[in-house]
Amino acid sequence: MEDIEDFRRRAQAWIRENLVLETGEPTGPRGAEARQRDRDLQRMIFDAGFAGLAIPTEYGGAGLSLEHQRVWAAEAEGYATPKGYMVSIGMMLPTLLDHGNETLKRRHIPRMLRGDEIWIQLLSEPSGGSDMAGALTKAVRRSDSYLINGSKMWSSGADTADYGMCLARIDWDAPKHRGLGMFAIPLRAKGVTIEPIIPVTGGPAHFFIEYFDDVEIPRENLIGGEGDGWTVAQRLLFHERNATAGVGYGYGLGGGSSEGSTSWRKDIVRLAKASEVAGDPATAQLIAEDYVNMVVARQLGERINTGMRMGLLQGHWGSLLKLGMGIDTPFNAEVALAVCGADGVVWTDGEAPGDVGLNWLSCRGISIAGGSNEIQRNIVSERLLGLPREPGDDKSLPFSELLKRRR
Amino acid sequence: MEDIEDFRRRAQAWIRENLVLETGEPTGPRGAEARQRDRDLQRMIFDAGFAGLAIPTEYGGAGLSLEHQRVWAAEAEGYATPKGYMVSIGMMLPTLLDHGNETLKRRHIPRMLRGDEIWIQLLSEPSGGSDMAGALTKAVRRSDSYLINGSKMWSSGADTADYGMCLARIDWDAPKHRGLGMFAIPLRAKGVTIEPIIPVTGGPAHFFIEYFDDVEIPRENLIGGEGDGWTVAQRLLFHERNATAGVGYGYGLGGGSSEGSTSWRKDIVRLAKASEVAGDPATAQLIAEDYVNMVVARQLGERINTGMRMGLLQGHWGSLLKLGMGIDTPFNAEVALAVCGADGVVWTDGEAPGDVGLNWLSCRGISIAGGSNEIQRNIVSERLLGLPREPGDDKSLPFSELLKRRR
Amino acid sequence: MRLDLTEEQLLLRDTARRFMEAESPLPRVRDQFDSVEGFSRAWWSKVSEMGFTSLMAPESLGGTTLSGNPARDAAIVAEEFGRAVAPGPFLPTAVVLQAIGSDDETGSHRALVPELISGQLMVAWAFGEPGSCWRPESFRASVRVSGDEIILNGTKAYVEAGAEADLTLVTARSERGLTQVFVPADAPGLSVTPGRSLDFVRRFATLRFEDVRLPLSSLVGEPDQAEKAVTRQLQLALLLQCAETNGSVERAFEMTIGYMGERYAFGRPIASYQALKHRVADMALWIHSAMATTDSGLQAFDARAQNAFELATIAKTYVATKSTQIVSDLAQLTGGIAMTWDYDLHMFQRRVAVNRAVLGTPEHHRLEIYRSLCA
Amino acid sequence: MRLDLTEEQLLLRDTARRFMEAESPLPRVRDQFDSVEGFSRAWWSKVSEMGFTSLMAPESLGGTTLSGNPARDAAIVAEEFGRAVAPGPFLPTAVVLQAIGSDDETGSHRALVPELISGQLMVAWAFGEPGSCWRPESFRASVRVSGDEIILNGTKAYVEAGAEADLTLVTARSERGLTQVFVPADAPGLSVTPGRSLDFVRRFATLRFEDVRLPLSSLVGEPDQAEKAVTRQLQLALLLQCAETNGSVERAFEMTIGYMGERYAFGRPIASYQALKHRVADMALWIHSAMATTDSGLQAFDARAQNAFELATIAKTYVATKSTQIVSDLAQLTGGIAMTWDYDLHMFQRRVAVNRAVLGTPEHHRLEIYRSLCA
Repeated sequence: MEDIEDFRRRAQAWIRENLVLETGEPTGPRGAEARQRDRDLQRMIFDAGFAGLAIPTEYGGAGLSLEHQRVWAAEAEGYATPKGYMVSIGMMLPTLLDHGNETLKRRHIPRMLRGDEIWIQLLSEPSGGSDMAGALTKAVRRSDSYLINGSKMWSSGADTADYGMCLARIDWDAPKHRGLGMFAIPLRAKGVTIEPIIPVTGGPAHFFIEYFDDVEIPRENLIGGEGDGWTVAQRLLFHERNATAGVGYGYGLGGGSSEGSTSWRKDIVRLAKASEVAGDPATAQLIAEDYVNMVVARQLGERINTGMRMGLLQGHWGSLLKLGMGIDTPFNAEVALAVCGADGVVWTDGEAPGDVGLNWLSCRGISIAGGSNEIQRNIVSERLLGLPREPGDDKSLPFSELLKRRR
Repeated sequence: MEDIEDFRRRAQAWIRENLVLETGEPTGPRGAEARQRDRDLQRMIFDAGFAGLAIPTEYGGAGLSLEHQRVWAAEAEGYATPKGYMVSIGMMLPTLLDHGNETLKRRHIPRMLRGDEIWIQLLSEPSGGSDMAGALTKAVRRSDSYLINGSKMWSSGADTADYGMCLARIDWDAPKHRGLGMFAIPLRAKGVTIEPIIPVTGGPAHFFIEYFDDVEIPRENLIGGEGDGWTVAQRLLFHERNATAGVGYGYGLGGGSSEGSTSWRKDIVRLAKASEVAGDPATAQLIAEDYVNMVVARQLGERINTGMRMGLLQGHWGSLLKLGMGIDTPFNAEVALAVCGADGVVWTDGEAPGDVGLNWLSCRGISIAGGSNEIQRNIVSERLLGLPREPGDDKSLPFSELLKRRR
Repeated sequence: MRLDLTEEQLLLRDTARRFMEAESPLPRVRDQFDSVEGFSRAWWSKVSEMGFTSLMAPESLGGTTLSGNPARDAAIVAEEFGRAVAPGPFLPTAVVLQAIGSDDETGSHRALVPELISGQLMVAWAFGEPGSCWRPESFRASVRVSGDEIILNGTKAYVEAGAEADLTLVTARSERGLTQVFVPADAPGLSVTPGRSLDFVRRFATLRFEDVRLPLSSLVGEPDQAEKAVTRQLQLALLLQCAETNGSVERAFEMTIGYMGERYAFGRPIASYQALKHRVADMALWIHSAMATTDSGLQAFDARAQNAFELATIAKTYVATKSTQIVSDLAQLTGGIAMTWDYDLHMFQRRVAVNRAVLGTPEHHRLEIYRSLCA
Repeated sequence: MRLDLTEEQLLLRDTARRFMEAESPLPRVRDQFDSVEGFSRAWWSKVSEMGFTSLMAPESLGGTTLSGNPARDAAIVAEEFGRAVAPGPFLPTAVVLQAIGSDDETGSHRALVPELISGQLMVAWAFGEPGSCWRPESFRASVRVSGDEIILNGTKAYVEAGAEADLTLVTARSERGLTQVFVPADAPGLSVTPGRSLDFVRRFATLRFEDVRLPLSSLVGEPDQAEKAVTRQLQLALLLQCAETNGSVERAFEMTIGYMGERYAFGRPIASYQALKHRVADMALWIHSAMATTDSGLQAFDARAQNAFELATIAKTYVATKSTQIVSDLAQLTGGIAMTWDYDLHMFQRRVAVNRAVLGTPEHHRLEIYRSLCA
């Protein structure tokens, strides 16, 4: 495998030659133009051999390691890199790599790496957000295909994605976690309807709801075995938490303590200085606490990255980081409310609406989506610390029995 | 019944004539002298007909109402009144009134009211603090007596008390909550050993542990029926929460947001002013928040008192107040740590040790004793708000089966 | 919610609640998100017809005396405005009625009371200044008497319904103290910049006064002598705002508790999970405490108790702090659906966040409380 | 705890842990509660024999270089002192070694190093002043050079082992800056008032200097030029204190988790209750964060990074805030037994509370951080 310092020099040289410096584009949902720019950039990176650094060469990757990916990200910092692939390349691709059959992997992974195909996850449903294993979407096996019926919710980027990994129930008499399969569903297939979910800010949709009405997909699109859906889903959630927290395969793809949140924090200081509230010492402690939290979160990220890279930490450490984000973000939004006072929630007609208020309204997004704080706390206490699970029979009863308990 | 304003005038006159103004005695465990003073005072109040205002006359009370008790407390504010009867008269007496047999009631309630006999509770055990229904203390019925074996813990005032209400298991094959009886145990009886529990501060003992070794008590000392122990205990806990929170029969007997805590809060302001830390605005928000919490807690107490007096609130509202105390007290102790800085935890040899640090060490007393914050949160969510209980079988299985689950 | 309501007060509460349910259900509030004013004159007439605007006016001028404690009566209605997140300048109307019906001993504007009560005349109360400034000592808007004219200069911000009002009661500094004047919407030199807020239907304006000349009859009370009246008005405004917030929080809480009972996860209703139940229990404590402190503040206000101002700022501090925390965590308890436009929870969150900041953040009030504790 | 420890560092940690378990088990710490000094010279000799005191000394003077990052190495030992709530002036010794071995470019006190390392010479580091004053700009203790003498006046407070030390490094203001001097225990004009703390075995003294006259050779570094050295010493002190706190918290946490697994309530171990588990999960987050920020601060210190001072104060702020909250809630999770003298949890709570306050509360440091953010 290429020496890490050799790689660093090669990456550095290519980056300086081919990438341009970041201009500080605003965060939030991005238009068609930005997506096309992303696609061009990703193709360029792929063609130069820098996409999928830790992915085996037989699937179009560079066959190097996560350490190479970390070095790439460090060298590319400050340069404009594609932002739209954290889900597809950071979460879905490694899941497919772990559990997909060879046909699927050889066909799709190179396309994903090149940015030609974007994958998303289809796990949550309207009837249950956190309890994904309670999926009600049905998959019925036919001779050489499956027929999918049901709906999925909270999928981000469904409007522009090509494929979704969809958790659906095959066997209703098996226990909840054992009757599921994971399916690759082409989102432009007949019978798929995608609708936006308007967020609480009233702004453009980040999330979507998908309806599946007799969607027929080939048998080879089953990822893992027929009863393995939950195993695959757990792996997907693992990669998701890691990517969100900026560790593992998602490293450098835009998760973690992103620049967006850093500049937001700086804004609080700026706002405090500008407003008379800052003349007051009333919010000094809050501002400092928020700043300290931000720095420490980054330090924790580095620590956990180091630990995972060195193999000293294994398992669900992404949950710890995700939990931290889910606690810090609402706190930060509340501090901004305090710092900005009335100017945070009242604004002049025609001006842009106050970011501070809208940000507070939507601050729970990060503490709910991708596994809520509560789910992360369950994982941390049970899987990292080994505390006993609560008693319950929802893992052993036939799912059809469990369903009867709901009115 | 005597008109409330007539009573007020009568009480006022007697108080002015007979009581002296409070001198601001320190809180904490009190010596023999203070106890004797209490006993003399209580006797005087009893003899004047002002003890047990809401207790029926046949048991030595005044046969008036809780409203009269409230008026008495209001009029007696600022005067030195007995401080050592909150448990005996505020909690144990009403429990005996609710569930005791006539023999017990007629014999003991007048003595309790006169201060001649002090009762305490014997519920918790070394093996389980909050889970009182899991009592392992045994009561074996003989022809006309019971034989008690086991131990109880966390009983306050056991060193100076005369009787304890002791929860003990009679039937080991009944479900946990149904095999219990409540017994009046004379604490000077043969076979009773009482040992102090040194508190975390290293100071004098507030709490005790009692060992019962073949203690024989007459059958009439059973309070309620043989399977009613838990019912009686719940009633006792109800009266305890109320008394601690300063509502119900305990009103005016020294619970609630006592002067002790008020003057403590004032100390924070004084300390802040005196130290250079207060010159800093660093702790201004904390001090104000603590002060606001203190005022609001008192306002909530008034509200709930009003509601209970008017019959608009029924049931477990004392838990809300107890929970508030259990949250505010540790916060107050932490604020004091912040305000006093190093002077709160470091002191000169020979000087009195820093109150601030010791107070912080023991601040969880109020949030653990008398039903921990967690127990109060269970009660508030389940009994006040009607949220569903967690699933569990510890209410239905024979207790002997449950015991086997512990290693 | 007060606990010891009289029969009449209970009737008022039920009437107000039914009125809001019938006339201002949440979908109708949503409909007005895009409107400029957030409410219509027709709506305000309906509110007025119900007698809600008359609670702070003396009986002799057509007001309604319910319990003899006007602020407590008005707070009952404010709470229902909060439960419904309903639009309309209830708070400024009540405060201005307090100003001209009770505080102003000269009584020179009492003739306005019937028009105000009937909803024909719409008023605003201009107090705060740009930069979230709520301390009268720091106000920059100034007024001076020059012959038989009053000249007003400066800027007032965060003025509720300031762009819709016919008449605005303005507090400004004068040579030897504070002075209050009425400024009509068409006064030359007054420029009004309409504004919006996070709330669906509550609009705030910025008012700029450039040598606005007014007749002496515009004075409310004596010049330089308004401090006491302004303090009373601020107390009332804070307490009605607290009552409104309490209403919003209470309804959001009920809505969430209901949802938690119906929503299943991992085989049982999420309301049965201990970690969530314990947070809900804390919220119950805070909600009842918020109601208690608001009620105590109102009682002290009606009784003109010596510590009335302190109690009003304590109520604001407590209510604003806890309400924001509660409604934010209610979204967390609810989960994803609370992050969507179509779910109503954010309507309450928006009202709560605006009320948190307007008339001073809890951080601001804590600093004031600290200063007075150390004084 | 650092994650990426070298083989040598791992060995150091294990050695230190075993040493503490054998030589300073909790009952032995309890035994010293009533002693005046909190520890014996014999104990300090044992610690020194283990080489723990030599980690901050240059190799050329008999010090031990383990990883080339002396602060990180010393922090490993500090953490074990925290886990054992062991006595002894580890922090002042390390800081003074840093001062004379590294900061002082004149090198005039290097001869003390062997005595210090061997434990024969016991030192203190006098920094803070009465009234919890930790800002050198506000120090009142003053020193001036007069001919061939130095004259020292003022008071230093919260001096760890200040009554036991043979020699104390004192920071004082001088005409054009800060100056550091060594003061021997028997210097005329020095009066030492011994003191205690909430901790079982950590003693602090107040030192008063009244025209204490010292030879010029007592100077550590150049007069007026000590600011940079003092800043480095403060950083090291803050970071070793954080490491120690982390050790205490970690052990208290382990102890509580263990207890929660064994303690049954309502038919199951209390460790299985969701409301408790969720709080434990938050604690795990904070504990790992505390270790991460301490580690980052140490790394920056050893590398003399430009933001090293900021990172040290961030670590102190975070560690002191969370540690206090954690150990207080650990008592809550444990229940009644944690309120008793005989249960060990409060030994850790005491060390944590003392470390929270000494060298500045988190509130103090937040204010400093805020000021520098706004600068």
